[in-house]
Amino acid sequence: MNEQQLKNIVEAALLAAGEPLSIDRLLALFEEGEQPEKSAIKEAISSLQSDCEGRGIELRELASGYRYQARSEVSRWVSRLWEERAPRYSRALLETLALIAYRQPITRAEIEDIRGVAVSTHITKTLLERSWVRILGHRDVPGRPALYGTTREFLDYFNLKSLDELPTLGELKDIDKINAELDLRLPGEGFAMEEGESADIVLSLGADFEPVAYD
Amino acid sequence: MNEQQLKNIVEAALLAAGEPLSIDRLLALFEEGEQPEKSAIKEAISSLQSDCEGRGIELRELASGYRYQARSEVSRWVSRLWEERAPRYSRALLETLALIAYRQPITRAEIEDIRGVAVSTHITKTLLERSWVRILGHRDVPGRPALYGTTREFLDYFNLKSLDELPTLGELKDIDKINAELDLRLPGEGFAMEEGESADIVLSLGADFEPVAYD
Amino acid sequence: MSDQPLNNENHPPQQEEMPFAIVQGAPITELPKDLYIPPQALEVFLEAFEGPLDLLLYLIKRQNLDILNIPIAEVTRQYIVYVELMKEMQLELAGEYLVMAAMLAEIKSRMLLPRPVEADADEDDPRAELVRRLQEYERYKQAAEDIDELPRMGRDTFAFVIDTPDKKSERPQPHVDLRDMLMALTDVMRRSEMFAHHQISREPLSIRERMTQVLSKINPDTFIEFTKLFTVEEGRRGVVVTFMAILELMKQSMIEMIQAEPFGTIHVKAVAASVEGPAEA
Repeated sequence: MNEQQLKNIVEAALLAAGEPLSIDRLLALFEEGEQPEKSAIKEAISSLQSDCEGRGIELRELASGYRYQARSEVSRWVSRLWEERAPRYSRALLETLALIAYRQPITRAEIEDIRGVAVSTHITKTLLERSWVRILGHRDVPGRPALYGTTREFLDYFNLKSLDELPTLGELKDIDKINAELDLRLPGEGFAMEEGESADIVLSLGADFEPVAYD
Repeated sequence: MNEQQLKNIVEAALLAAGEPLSIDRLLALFEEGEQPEKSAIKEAISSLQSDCEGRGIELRELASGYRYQARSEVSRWVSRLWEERAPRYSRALLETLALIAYRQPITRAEIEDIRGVAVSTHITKTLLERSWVRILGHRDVPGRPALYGTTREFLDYFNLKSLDELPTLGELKDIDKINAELDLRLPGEGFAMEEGESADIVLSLGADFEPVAYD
Repeated sequence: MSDQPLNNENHPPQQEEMPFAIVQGAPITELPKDLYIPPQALEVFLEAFEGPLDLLLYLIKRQNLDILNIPIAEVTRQYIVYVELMKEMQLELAGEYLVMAAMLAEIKSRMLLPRPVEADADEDDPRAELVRRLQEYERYKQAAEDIDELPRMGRDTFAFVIDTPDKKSERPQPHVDLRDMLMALTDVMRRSEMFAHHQISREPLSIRERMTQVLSKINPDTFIEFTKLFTVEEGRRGVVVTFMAILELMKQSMIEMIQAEPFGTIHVKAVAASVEGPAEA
């Protein structure tokens, strides 16, 4: 199989799949014996990516693989294909989602603590049904509350490759002053964030963050 | 709107639509005032069509409009995206295959004799179609029944150089004994493999602990 | 939301009373009839708050107050006005709003207590916990807005699905593990009683394999020379195995042998399928 042929197959498969495809899934399209090298597939992908320059489409790497999609520059026109407008999500849902994304694994009680209000079951149900959030396990405390975390689908939906790419979390102002007393009162809570720290450090500090294993 | 921009919008819309788009539907993507000429859309389409030359996709005109499709040249690979999982063979088939492998040349009547039940034509047909079994000849007795034996493909599939490499029935008997002992000691439990245990014994023992799902 | 109508006074705090509102010093206990936001709109407005922290943040931001130095008395008073309003509108008031009101009142009273001059002002600020919670909430409120801005499927970006017209739905062949086959064999042998009587070793298996090989060399239509069945290069053992295989095949009536004259060439052919025999697949 020559390079052009491989590139043609990869392009057609990515366009036909309807979901992001990982390199492994692309490899599985080939029978044993004709299987190309991983590096050849990667080369085909980057060649396809540069073919997209100046066009209304792009080939992006997301959490669960590569996906062709329309660029936001043309979305104004493309979205007219459908009568229905894209759904809007409530602030309550987005705030809950943000807390799960940045502080996973997190329990409902912890979300409620930070938001200052109860989280309706409707919201967690919606997030679970959309497969943006899943239950990672249960905390070993009375009641064994569920620990929530985000999924690959969440990242795919919001065009992200990993949690690192989430917008940086805002800073806590004048933290030294406040922390001095918080440390006394709330051991284990609150943390200092230096300016310029990247989002994943914040995640790790903020949530006893263990890398989330996706299935 | 320049030509390139129009072409970009048309390409992205055709890829995103999931169904054929007519020229009129493509026109409807544009607001009044910015609407291009029909001829401009047609030009964009034929330019996109020639871009597909030598690639794995094509932009075809169908009854209800234009649609991108994977070319039949790549469908062999693309189809693998939706490949079903392989079914499993029945216990009856595996027993028949094992008897043919160990007791070849063997007639159907002899297989039935050992198994104690009739062998369906479906089973022999499947084995013959898979090219694992073939008819070696016929026995010179009333009815002149076919004699079955295994093929080179059978050996290749199981990575055997010759039938000699199949574990002997004697070994199997030993295994049976060992199994019985293990059953007493470790009902339903796994066991640690000793270094240096012969591979086929381990295989057979392993099989008892890994329940095989038969149809 | 900056020019909302309830910010209708700028008077010094009056801590003892909790009137619905104060207009030019006069406490108001009923909703003004000429309130220029219709009650339904006000309801929507109040429902837009995501809880007490959100409401407090709104009050602070609206007046460009420093979150680290909240004029607690003022903010508390305004907060209570809103809570009263919500009650008035008979909104289902979440308990959290009342808890916050109590907390604000507590902070306010602690602020009023005289503090020792030499004490570090920061260390004992009763507002610290509130400030922490407000900031913490604000970060995630902002994060939620940022997430909302991310390019999203179906809104800012669209996935593609092209047609695959020549979809070949080839059903893959089942996989068989050698183990599975051995398992099947042990099972079937256990079932038949043959297991007890047969002790088959490698040797007979070689003969069986050779029987298969011999059969594959011959066919029912033409005779083949007996000697062609042997491969001398295999040596003595190979020749013996082939010979035993041929004898076994004869014994089992699988082949026919013909010798036209004594010491003449022996010819072998396979037994033909009978015409009326059962049709084997």
